[in-house]
Amino acid sequence: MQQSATTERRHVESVRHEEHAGFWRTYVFSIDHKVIGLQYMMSALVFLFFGFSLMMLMRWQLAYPGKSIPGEVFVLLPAVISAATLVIALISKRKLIGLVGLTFAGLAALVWYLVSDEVLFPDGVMVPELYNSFGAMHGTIMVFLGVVPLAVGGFGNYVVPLQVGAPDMAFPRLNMMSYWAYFIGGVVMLASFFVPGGAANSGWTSYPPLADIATTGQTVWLLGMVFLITSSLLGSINFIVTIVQLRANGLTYMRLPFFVWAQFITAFLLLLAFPPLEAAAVLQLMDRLAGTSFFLPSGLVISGQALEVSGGGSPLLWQHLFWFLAHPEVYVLVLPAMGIIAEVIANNTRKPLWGYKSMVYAVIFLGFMSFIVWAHHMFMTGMGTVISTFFQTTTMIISIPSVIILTALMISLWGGSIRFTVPMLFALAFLPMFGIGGLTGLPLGLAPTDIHLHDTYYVIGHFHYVVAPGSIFALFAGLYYWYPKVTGRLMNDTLGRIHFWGSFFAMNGIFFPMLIQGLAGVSRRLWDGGAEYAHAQDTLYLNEVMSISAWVLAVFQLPFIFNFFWSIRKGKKVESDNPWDATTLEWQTPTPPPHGNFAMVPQVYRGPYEYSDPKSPKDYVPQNVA
Amino acid sequence: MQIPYTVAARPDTGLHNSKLGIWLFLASEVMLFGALFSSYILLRVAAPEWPHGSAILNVPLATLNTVVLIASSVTMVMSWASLMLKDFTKYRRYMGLTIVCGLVFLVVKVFEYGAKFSAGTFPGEDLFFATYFTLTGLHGLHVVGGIIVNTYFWGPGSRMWNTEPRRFTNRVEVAGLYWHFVDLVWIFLFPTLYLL
Amino acid sequence: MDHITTEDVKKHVRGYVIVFVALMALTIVTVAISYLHLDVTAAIIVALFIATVKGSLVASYFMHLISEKRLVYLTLILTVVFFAALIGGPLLGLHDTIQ
Amino acid sequence: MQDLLGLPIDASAHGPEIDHMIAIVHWLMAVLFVGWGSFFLYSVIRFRKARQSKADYAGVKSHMSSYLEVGVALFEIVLIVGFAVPLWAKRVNEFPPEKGALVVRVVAEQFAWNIHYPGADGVFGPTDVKLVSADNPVGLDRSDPDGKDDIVTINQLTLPVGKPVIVRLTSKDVIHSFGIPLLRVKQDAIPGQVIPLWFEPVETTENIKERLTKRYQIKKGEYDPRFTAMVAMMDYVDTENNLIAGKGNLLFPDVIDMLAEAGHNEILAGPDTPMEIACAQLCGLGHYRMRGYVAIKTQEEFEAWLSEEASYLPE
Ligand code: HEA
Ligand code: HEA
Ligand code: CUA
Ligand SMILES: [Cu+2]
Repeated sequence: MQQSATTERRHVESVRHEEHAGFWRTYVFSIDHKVIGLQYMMSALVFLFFGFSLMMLMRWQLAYPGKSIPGEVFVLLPAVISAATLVIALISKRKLIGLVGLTFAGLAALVWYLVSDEVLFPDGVMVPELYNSFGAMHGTIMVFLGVVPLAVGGFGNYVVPLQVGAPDMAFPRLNMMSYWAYFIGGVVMLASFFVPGGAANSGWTSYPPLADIATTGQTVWLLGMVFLITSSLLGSINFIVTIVQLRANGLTYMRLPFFVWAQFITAFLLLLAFPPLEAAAVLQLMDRLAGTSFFLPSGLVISGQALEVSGGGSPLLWQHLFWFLAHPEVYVLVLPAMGIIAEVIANNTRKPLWGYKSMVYAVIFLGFMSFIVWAHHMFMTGMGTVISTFFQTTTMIISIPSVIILTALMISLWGGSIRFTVPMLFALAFLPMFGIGGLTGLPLGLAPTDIHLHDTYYVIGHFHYVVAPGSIFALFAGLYYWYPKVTGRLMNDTLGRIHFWGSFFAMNGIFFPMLIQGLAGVSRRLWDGGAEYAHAQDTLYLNEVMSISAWVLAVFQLPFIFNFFWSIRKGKKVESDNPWDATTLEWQTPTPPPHGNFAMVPQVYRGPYEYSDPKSPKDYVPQNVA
Repeated sequence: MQIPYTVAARPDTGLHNSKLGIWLFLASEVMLFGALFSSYILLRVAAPEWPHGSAILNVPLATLNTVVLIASSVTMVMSWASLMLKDFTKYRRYMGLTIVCGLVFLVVKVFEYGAKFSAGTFPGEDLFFATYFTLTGLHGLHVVGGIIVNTYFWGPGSRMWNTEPRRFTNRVEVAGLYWHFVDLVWIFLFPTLYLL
Repeated sequence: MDHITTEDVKKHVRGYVIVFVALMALTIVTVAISYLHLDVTAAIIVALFIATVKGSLVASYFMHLISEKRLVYLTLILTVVFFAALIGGPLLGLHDTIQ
Repeated sequence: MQDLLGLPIDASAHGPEIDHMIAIVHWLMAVLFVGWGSFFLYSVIRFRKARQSKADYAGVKSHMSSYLEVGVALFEIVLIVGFAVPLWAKRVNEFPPEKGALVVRVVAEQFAWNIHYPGADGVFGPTDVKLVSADNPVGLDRSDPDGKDDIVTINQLTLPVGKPVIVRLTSKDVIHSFGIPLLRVKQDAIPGQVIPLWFEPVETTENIKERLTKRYQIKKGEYDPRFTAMVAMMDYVDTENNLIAGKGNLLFPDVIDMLAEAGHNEILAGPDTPMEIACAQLCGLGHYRMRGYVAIKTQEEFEAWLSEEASYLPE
């Protein structure tokens, strides 16, 4: 490897600099991919929790429409977490845990602020505007501030450079900027709760004309999105360059861990699908601020008053631009998850992934196809036969690579020697759960059946199965799996099992009834959960079932959160740098990996999952062992 | 270990990191402006009537701007070529010219906008002006960004020439790719907005 | 740009001047044609054709796309395909609605 | 399968085709899920570490899975070519002739459905945004001869049974979605666009009400919230034979209490308005209550209703 003496010198300086850098440089404005990864991870977890809190409040209204909310109970949860983390922080003397504790205190305060507001909760009952705004923010936060930053910004950042044998991301400063753009985007989104009229309330899809004429929160939402999009763009460029350029010697494309492949394709989706949404956001901002009417047709009458705009615009234009991003975005939510699952399954079955190559081709194909199925979200907008046939066909085609990947993962179990570790439990549960979510996508993808199911709870059930017991489970698997790499300690096993089983049943308790309600025809985004509709009556009792399951789910997150912080200092120490006996490169570094990761460029000799090779005495051969 | 291929090209791809990076960035920019073009086409096709740009916009000024921007592209690429020929003085001159051209472009734009505003025409006027202001405005922001980058490489950033000439040349090349792209976008904006 | 010699660069520079002249000429041609007031379709075709030629010149020579690496081509081809989808989809949607 | 899925009653001619297709897709899903699920469970149990201490490097060698994937693909092709495309084409291309059909305009607004009938002359009067006002929600020009006899109702869609209906759907403000679950109809109402849709109701709402009538246990002081949308489906009297709740009476909490007191621990109740227009697209704070009522009547009843409405028209 050629490198000029000057860069060498600069590098040495920067490493030395880093060592003396102190709190701010090391933890806040770090350019080390691992620190940035952790920053992403912590922020995303807090946002996930917040998105969940909004939903817990909403679920009260859905289960008991019009009944006064016991605000104290809902504040209790973040308050308890805050107190516990603060105690842990004091015991273990970790400033950062303290910071998280304070954040949770802030969340508790925010929840308290909201539920005790007489305008938002007159007599303790959530007003419909607030319900809509919570719904929109739940969707936005979960997708753009929770799952994607955790999966891509967090795990991607931490693990990808290690797995490709790179010292860092290709552009460390860009990486830092990407995190801070995300952070600002998140703060802007949170701030929108405090503007007049509250946060955005036109759904995470922000369809105009509704979003064009909505309260100020929508403008703030759009600004927040511009930051988040910028962050994703910077991140995706970084990932692609890192994977293409910084792969270790001998690490050919077909030797990349599947996780890296998943991140690679994800990065392309982010790179090419996000800009159209950015364009759409600019156009909607213009509509809202500069009085244009890109999305406003002529002759609108809003509450009996003719709208004073030039008109001529097209509401469907927004939908095209939005779904051009948002369909690929849903694969952004799930591809990294599949990547994590692949790692965990290979490691815990102690055998190579079955059909690795076909999985790689499938994921490439999936990524490509995901750009041309977007209008399956728009079947009910008045499509003719040609366009609907096109999009139905592509939608059915795209389900095939998913089936291939899932099938390969499942067949990988056959012949294995399965260790039921906590990450493996989550990974195993992922398979049938994603199966339900994916399969329920099929009737939605066929236009005639979508007539009955579109915009009902069936859709909500469909995608929550893929994102919650799907992606979120995969993310939990990843957290338990890579935790010892980051901290040098294992998370407590018993608490992990409690977390798993509780979450597994609670998740199904929330999301399966949604499918039943959806088939009965109950619309989504209803403030009263459909209480007034005759066709909803027979399935109304399920609202309470779902809500209680959601709160139970929340309670079962407590062992996880406690475990997560407690184990940083008190968890069982790992005996080696490679506690799971894994093959991929991230485990062949010291724990935690130092700045620069590897002492020298690793040489890779084999594929990613050489477990139980009969030619080898041990049951695994790391990629860098000759 | 330190980050490889920041200066030299990776043998199997033939690219150094920032070269690949900038092309990826430009790909995303293609999708950004592509989406806006797509919106423009859709709105125009659906509109019952659409004004003829040349009738309401100032074509001579825009032509001047086209010439200025194309010239700036040439000076930009010349500044890179000068670095390749190890002629730093020439580089400064060409880069300076590029910046000046960029500024001229903006000044002309300001006059154009000013004339429209003082005539009481704002983006809310109709869809034509909405697209006109949005597209040229966003393009203008890209020009501003380019000028900032170029100015940095003309001024403080050019110190790198003394320590790491190859790396600096690469940086200028990358900045140039961006600048040419901005020029390229204008080449399409000019006829679509002003002439059709 | 690893294996570029001084000679190559000098050759490039000559190329740039030629391209510059060509771009100027094409600019004048488009503007001139627009004063002819062709009918709309013809005008659009001509104008976009010239713009495409100009754009290709900039991309090929100033951005050295003509001698770029495979990876860059692949990325750009991918982008162009999706760009086409982005234009095609909504247009198809516009024309194929229930009447 | 249809019953298993809990699809609502189906009152349109094309509905069974959609239901049938939903059922077929769910069969496919069930087969895949159960098939793969069994494989999954078996593998997890059979290959647990306790039982299988050493993993098999090669794993499965057969090509079963490829055949299976091809099988899924073929099934999907059948779904598209055999069902989805023809069904959709029938919905959007094969409109019945307007002559034999009832044509209505539906204009959605925040948060109501304005239904516009052409009236006796069968021609819609012209409408204009400028004429929109509180008592002229669709902006109908009553001074035009075509508009004189037009009937406009709010949230009340009355239709004859057994006759195709063509709805010309639009919106005044934001996007709504005209969904009638019991007719298997859904179409977004998009401002600036008029989108037609059609269906043929095959059952009267009275009939449906009877079919949905069920026995419910009641107890004093315990109110099932479902009763808010229900009516008694026969006459109930107390011990002295005084009527407490006649057929069609709404079941308020005090009515339930009185019934329970009178010794009825079981009542027959059915939905008051079994068929509704449910707005399916988020359209603002009142989205949840943007509910319209559909009444499907016999041809005679329908005509009687029309002439009654016509009698209210301003002269
Ligand atoms: C991670 C996210 C994710 C994923 C992966 C998917 C995957 C799919 N989605 Fe989904 N979808 C969403 C997230 C996702 N979706 C969201 C968020 C929305 C709603 C947005 C909104 O309106 O707010 C949505 C909405 C949505 C719609 C619009 C519905 C409507 O509004 O009317 C449609 C329609 O075609 C659709 C289809 C599909 C299809 C065909 C797949 C396919 O890719 C699925 C392929 C997978 C399979 C076919 C499973 C294969 C597995 C097995 C066979 C194994 C079984 C295993 C065991 C038993 C162990 N989705
Ligand atoms: C990634 C996306 C995602 C995820 C994960 C979720 C997760 C959940 N969602 Fe969400 N949801 C959406 C995306 C998502 N949702 C979207 C896009 C919509 C549509 C919005 C719209 O209509 O516009 C929606 C709508 C939606 C609705 C319908 C509202 C309506 O239509 O009116 C409901 C109703 O119950 C719901 C419920 C839930 C529940 C109970 C969860 C639970 O699964 C939540 C589980 C969460 C956790 C388990 C959190 C774990 C995190 C921690 C425990 C933190 C730990 C912290 C530290 C260690 C620091 N969601
Ligand atoms: Cu109208 Cu929802
Ligand atoms: Cu989709």
